[in-house]
Amino acid sequence: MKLVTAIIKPFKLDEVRDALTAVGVHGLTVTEVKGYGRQKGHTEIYRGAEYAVSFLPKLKIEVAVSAKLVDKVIDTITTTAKTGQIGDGKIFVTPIEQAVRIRTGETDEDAL
Amino acid sequence: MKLVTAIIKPFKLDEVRDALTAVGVHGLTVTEVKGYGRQKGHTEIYRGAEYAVSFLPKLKIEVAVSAKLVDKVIDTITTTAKTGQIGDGKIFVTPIEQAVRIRTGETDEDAL
Amino acid sequence: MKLVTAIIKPFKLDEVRDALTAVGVHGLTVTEVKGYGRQKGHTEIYRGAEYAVSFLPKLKIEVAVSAKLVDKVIDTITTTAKTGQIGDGKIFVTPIEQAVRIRTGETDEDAL
Amino acid sequence: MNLSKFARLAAPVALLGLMAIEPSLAQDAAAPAAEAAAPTPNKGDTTWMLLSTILVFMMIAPGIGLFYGGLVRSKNMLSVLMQTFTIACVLMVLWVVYGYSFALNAGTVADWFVGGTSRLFLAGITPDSTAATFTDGVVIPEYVFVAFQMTFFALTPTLIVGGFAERIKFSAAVLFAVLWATIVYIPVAHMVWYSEGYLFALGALDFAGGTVVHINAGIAALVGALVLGPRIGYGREVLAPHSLVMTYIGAALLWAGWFGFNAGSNLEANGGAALALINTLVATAAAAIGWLAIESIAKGKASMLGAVSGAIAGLVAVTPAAGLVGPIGAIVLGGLAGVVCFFFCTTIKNALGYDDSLDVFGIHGVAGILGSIGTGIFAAAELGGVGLADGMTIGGQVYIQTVGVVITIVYGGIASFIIYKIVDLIVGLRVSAETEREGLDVNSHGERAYSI
Amino acid sequence: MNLSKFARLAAPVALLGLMAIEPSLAQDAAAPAAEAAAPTPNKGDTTWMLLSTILVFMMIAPGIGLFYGGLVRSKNMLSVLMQTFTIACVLMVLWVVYGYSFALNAGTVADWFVGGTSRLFLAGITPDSTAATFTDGVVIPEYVFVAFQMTFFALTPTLIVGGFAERIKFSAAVLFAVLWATIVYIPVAHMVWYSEGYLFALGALDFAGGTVVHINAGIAALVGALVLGPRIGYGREVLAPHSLVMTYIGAALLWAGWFGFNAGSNLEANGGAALALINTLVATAAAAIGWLAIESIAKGKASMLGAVSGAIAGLVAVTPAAGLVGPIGAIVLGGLAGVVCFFFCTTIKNALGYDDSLDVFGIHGVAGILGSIGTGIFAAAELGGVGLADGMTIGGQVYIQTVGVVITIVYGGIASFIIYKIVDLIVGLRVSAETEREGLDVNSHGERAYSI
Amino acid sequence: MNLSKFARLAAPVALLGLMAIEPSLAQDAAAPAAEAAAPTPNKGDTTWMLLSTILVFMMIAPGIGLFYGGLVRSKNMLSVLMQTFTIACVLMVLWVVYGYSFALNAGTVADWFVGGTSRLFLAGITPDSTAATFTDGVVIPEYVFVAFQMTFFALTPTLIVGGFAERIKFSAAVLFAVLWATIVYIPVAHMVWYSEGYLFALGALDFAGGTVVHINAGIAALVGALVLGPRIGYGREVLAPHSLVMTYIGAALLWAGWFGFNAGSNLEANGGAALALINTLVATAAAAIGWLAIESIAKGKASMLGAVSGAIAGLVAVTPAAGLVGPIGAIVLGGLAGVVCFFFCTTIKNALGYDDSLDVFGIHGVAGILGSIGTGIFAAAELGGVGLADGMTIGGQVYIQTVGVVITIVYGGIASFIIYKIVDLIVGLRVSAETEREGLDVNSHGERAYSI
Ligand SMILES: Nc1ncnc2c1ncn2[C@@H]1O[C@H](COP(=O)(O)OP(=O)(O)O)[C@@H](O)[C@H]1O
Ligand SMILES: Nc1ncnc2c1ncn2[C@@H]1O[C@H](COP(=O)(O)OP(=O)(O)O)[C@@H](O)[C@H]1O
Ligand SMILES: Nc1ncnc2c1ncn2[C@@H]1O[C@H](COP(=O)(O)OP(=O)(O)O)[C@@H](O)[C@H]1O
Repeated sequence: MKLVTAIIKPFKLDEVRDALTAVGVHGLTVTEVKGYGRQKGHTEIYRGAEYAVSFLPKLKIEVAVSAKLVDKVIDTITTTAKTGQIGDGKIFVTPIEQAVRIRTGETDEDAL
Repeated sequence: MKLVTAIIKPFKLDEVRDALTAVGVHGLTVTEVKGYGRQKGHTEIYRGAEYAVSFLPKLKIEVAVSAKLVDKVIDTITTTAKTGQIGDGKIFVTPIEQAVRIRTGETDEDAL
Repeated sequence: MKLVTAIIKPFKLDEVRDALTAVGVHGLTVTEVKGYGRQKGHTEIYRGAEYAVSFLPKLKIEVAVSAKLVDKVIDTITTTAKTGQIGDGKIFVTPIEQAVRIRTGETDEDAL
Repeated sequence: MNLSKFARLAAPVALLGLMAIEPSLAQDAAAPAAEAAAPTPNKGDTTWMLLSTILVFMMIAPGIGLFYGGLVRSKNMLSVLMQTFTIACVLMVLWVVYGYSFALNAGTVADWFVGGTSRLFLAGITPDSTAATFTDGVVIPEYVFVAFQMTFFALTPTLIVGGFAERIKFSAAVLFAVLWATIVYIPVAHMVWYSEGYLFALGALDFAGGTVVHINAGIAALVGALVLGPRIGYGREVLAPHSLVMTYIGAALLWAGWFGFNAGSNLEANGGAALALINTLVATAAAAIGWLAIESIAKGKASMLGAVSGAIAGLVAVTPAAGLVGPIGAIVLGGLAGVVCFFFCTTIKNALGYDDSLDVFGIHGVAGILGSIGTGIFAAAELGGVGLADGMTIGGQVYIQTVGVVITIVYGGIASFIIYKIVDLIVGLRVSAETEREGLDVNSHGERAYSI
Repeated sequence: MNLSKFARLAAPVALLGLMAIEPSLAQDAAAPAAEAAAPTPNKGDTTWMLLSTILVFMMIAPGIGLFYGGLVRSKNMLSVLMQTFTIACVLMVLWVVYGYSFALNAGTVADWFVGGTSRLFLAGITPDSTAATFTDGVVIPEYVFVAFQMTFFALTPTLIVGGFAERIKFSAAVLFAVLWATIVYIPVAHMVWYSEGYLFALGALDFAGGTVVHINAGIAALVGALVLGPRIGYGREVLAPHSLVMTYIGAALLWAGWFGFNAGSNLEANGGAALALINTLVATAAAAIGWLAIESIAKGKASMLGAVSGAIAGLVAVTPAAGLVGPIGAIVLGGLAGVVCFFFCTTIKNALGYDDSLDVFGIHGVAGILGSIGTGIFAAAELGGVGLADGMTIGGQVYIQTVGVVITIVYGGIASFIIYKIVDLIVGLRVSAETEREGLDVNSHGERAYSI
Repeated sequence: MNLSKFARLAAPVALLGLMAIEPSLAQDAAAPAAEAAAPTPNKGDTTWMLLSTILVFMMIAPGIGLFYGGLVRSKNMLSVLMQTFTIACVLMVLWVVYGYSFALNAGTVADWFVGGTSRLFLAGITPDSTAATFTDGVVIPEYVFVAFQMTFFALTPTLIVGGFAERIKFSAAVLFAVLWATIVYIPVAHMVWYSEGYLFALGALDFAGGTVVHINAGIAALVGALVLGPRIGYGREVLAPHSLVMTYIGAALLWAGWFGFNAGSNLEANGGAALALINTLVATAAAAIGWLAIESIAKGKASMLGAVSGAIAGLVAVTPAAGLVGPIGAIVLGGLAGVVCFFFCTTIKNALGYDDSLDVFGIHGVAGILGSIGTGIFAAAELGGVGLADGMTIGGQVYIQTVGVVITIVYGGIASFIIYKIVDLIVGLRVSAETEREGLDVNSHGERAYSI
């Protein structure tokens, strides 16, 4: 099993979620994060004080999937989350050694 | 060392934390996340506009533990976080290659 | 490639980010989290009701880097995030198997 | 102004004049009768009562909504705003339909207890109709009197919401409020404020509604907390206020609105209203200080929630006393209220173990009782008050005040209990455990307070 | 007060007296002319108008800012606060410069349509100048009349912001407001409220501004929504309100301020103001109940946003009627407004598919039309109102009311369309798609609403 | 109203009449003396002063609390609400105990500097006592005068909180405020507003408190910022406002309350109050526009915080001028204040490098000075004002105004410095670095503002 973690632009969430569901993903977990990267931020000014804000709002999507689904999932995310503009985000794949569904105690692929 | 990541229902946090402390876990990190899965969401209506909200509030607990503690930790979480209702959440285990305690520079199991 | 995850004190963010940029890190992702550990929390009282708050605000920094940069990154974070006070946080290193830049489709080290 | 008379007659006399109003017909508006000799309202008084009505309105919304709303968890924020807002709207309409008629007009069956049908649908009131005030020959337009009293009627049941917040069904909250306002508020208001009412006739002093509003609401909330049982997780989980900032805004606007509530109850813009205003400033300030002082000693820290809780306790305590005691008496009364309510909310309540979610009884009930009794003491001229009725001793007045308190508690307590049971039978009082966990906002109202 | 006269003359007559003001020179202040025989203001009336002005001010800020601001996404919160606040500030200054003179004073060219230059820069007004009211011989200081009417002028264009919120350029919003206030508001106000104005002369009733303020703003917002096109993601993405709590606070303060708007339009603190006050209480309450009732039936849940939306609909509907109908008429009118606006905002609007972001037309426009026509009905003495003009039938009055509505819609609609096009040429109406995605706060104003 | 007299006497004369009050005993209330010939209050005036008091109260809470609170980081939100609220409560009580007596009554030792003991504990005041106004023979109930002035006394020290916010100990803030109000506010108020006070006698004009309130608070805040030193991270870390929405609400309510502050200082509901009202509208609007215009030019964007900062600058600048200048003069004064304060807060302050956390000096101090001097100019009849004293030139008046400003700055500056040092010795001024990092809310008050 693999954990596919994608950092995407917030307004792409619904599209990505729908596309993933279509390829057989049954669940995922989303976190609001702030991203720093090549995409430039903006400046905020409060009376005299100027602050360069380089962290931008992003969403992190985590999907645990069986190894054989990984490529399809990466593909799906890449396609739907892409705007072509800088700051579209990244996908990272890490290994999962065990998985458990708390409600039933089912393990590994059955748990996803 | 392993990183045990659990997605649980928010109101279970204190119970899980206490149970983990009891089995020898000294620290953990919690993130507010939104989960999509089998558990159904709800509909919100604002004047004419109806939105199906399928993301539900969950908490993600991350615990770094020595390999030998993993099973006990999984067990403890499964037991305490379980309500038997759909949406109780998942546990994922991933490998940690190195760990450092920032304050002292201690590494690996000493760092936990 | 490795994912270096650091839990740090919130006010250290800018310092850590600047130091990482200096050693060649081009991007990172930050999440607001709550940490439980040796650092003691505080008590809140609302009229009669007393609550012991043991979760403290922390930031989680995630940096995906090529394997050869890992030690330098760990070093940099350890040095800049350290106050010497309890609660300075942890660093965990986990393996990344694949990486993709959504905008271009570039993979692995090119994607970072 | 003759002060001894003022003290003797107190608020209720204001209503005496109502019966004297000519039953001019609305249809007859173009020929406004031969009331040449009748007194006409002073425009300063009229403006003062328009303002006071608007101020009490602000206690209802956004005042009590924010004060209470900030204290619940964010998942229940809208439910509190919604319950208080809807209850008030329904009662405003009902006040016009039958509330005013039964509460503050002559009754035929048992006038010592409840009014009659003469003003149903505000029959006979025109812009020229007037209502009497404390002072002979001084009148105000009856419409503004009806509106001012309407805000009291609409506000009082919203206070009770704090007792059963975070677990009641929306329909149950509204139904309870309607029945309670009809069966409890109306007769108690009639008994206390109407010239033929039992407590008024007895000589009980209640300048702006200590018994009618605060003790009454406090006891109903306590009964509600007991009947519904505690919230899930009470005493174990963290049920911390989700936004003390909202509670602060609410408290500040309640205080601001309370100037209309207390000084407006004088019905006239004169030195008496000014006295009620200054008392509403200093009693409240002293109560906040009182709570903070005892809290610092007992807990080591002075809290913002303590400051505003103390302030509300002071406002409640000075309500029956506002135009009757002197500023120093008001400071003493307020300071006491802050200390006593702190003690009650932090110690006695915990010892008893019931879950009055937002301390309606601990603040409105307890400070209301303290204020009602204290009015009997500090209204005495020797203690800087405007003076008791001729021949009345402090002991005698305190006895009468106690009778008023006891009647309100006993009648209100029993009636509230029965009403809760009836509501439970008709629509059910409490939401399901799952709904309670997820929050009332999403489940009962289909919306969320914040999407930030 | 002679009610039949009151009904016949309605709000506009208040302005009749203005022309009678002696052109006393400001410089000549030390010798305030020989106006010994002139009536002097009653201080109760003066206080009432000072208060009413302050209340309408609170509708502008924080009222409409919070009501609208809570309904947008958090990334656009400040843009809404900023647009409403800045527009109001600019218009307050312009009211002094030329607004008052052209709107509410005698015109030389086409007095049936617009005023003249006599009061530019408030020339000739001193603290001793007075303005007439509804009642012969009763006057108020002209400065407070100018200030009261200033708040209407400043408020109205801020209402339009809801139609194009979340996508307009800041400069475009301000420029549009200035042009619209000058070209649309001023003549409509002159036609409706000024004694020689076309609609006033026709006998159209508009107690506090149903046509001038609400229909006018509603139609301008609708045109704006059509000209600018929908927000990105409209109908597909979640565009949920970011803080219904702010919307609640805003709605509550709008209601509170509306007492000044409606009852203040009586210009005098008497039974007529009290009637307008009580109507502004019960019509609003009934409208909230109306919306909630139909919403419960249609959607299964009563929402907090529904309650306050209904309340605003009720406030709008009772605006032209406030001092002219009886409380029962107000309840019926309000209840109707709640139901009709619910139906419009949830069904008709969705069917038509335009994106009037915050339902300015669906609430202000629709309830404004309903209220204007309804005033022609419920003002009749047979239906509990203060009575129509001598010899006027309900049918006749409704016809006149309809003429007023149609003229406002046609003139306002066409003029607004042209103004939008002009603004588009000069500064451009809409921000770039990227700015819209990221939010106006950071892009147009360089700041964020919340950093919690 | 005789305008030339009005201008000459300004606000201070209002207090002249106080000395004439019969020392009627509170105990003697039943027999209210033979004051038949004494003037009785007009109820319109009484209502106006009741209203004005309530409006200034709203500046204290929630006004200044939210305005300041929104500007700090969320971890310190409650500390700001708590400091302003508690300070105000303590001072309200102290005003009754000794403040009123020493500030606004005759002194025996040095009457040019401070009052005496005659009104300690409000001795001798009854609901029938009256206080004089600007106009001969026009009086208001003394209780409402005491209450109105109480709100000024309670408000002023809360303004200073902005200078040392986010780092001061709670006990230090309260102790400082009590000492400062006693040692600085009381004598300055006596000198400026009391008939025998040094600056009053000199002919200094200060309609509603430019020197007493704003310059005074501004300089105390500046000294505080210097004595306490900057916040940890100042100039390096992001110290952005946590909620500009709260700042907006606070600013809007400050503006609304300021109508009571400025127009209420007229003490009478007449054309003079109306003039002060309209000036408080247009000067503020012009100042917001001024700040936005210069900000757009200098920074490329107009910000919401800029709009409300400009508005507050305008309110401060028009405070001493409110009833003395014409609307056009007010617009000029306000516009200037917006531009000058922008320049000061963004450029000069950064150049000097001190950390006046919320720009109390940059706004209240700077605009206060500008307004005080400007009053000497625009009050002249040639410039549309109500006119200077007979024979007074603009140059002469500006000289007198400058003397008032300098005395306030020198006396207030030195006294504040000494008081900070004393407070530092007694309880310590600043919290520990760790507490400052974690936030004052949790550490000083044991609670959090938001748990959403
Ligand atoms: N090395 C990294 N490790 C973790 N997250 C990263 C890394 N680089 C970028 N990110 C995340 O990806 C987001 C987008 O990256 P950015 O460089 O701005 O654009 P792009 O993805 O188009 O190259 C960043 O905001 C950040 O959240
Ligand atoms: N494949 C997945 N990857 C990541 N998180 C998941 C996945 N499936 C479920 N989750 C998380 O677990 C939560 C519970 O899952 P759900 O399917 O609703 O119920 P259950 O755990 O009882 O099967 C989801 O809300 C989501 O946060
Ligand atoms: N075993 C663990 N797994 C995950 N996170 C941990 C673990 N132990 C500590 N943490 C995180 O590190 C933070 C700091 O840990 P703490 O024990 O308080 O101090 P220190 O890092 O100085 O030992 C915690 O608040 C928590 O977020």
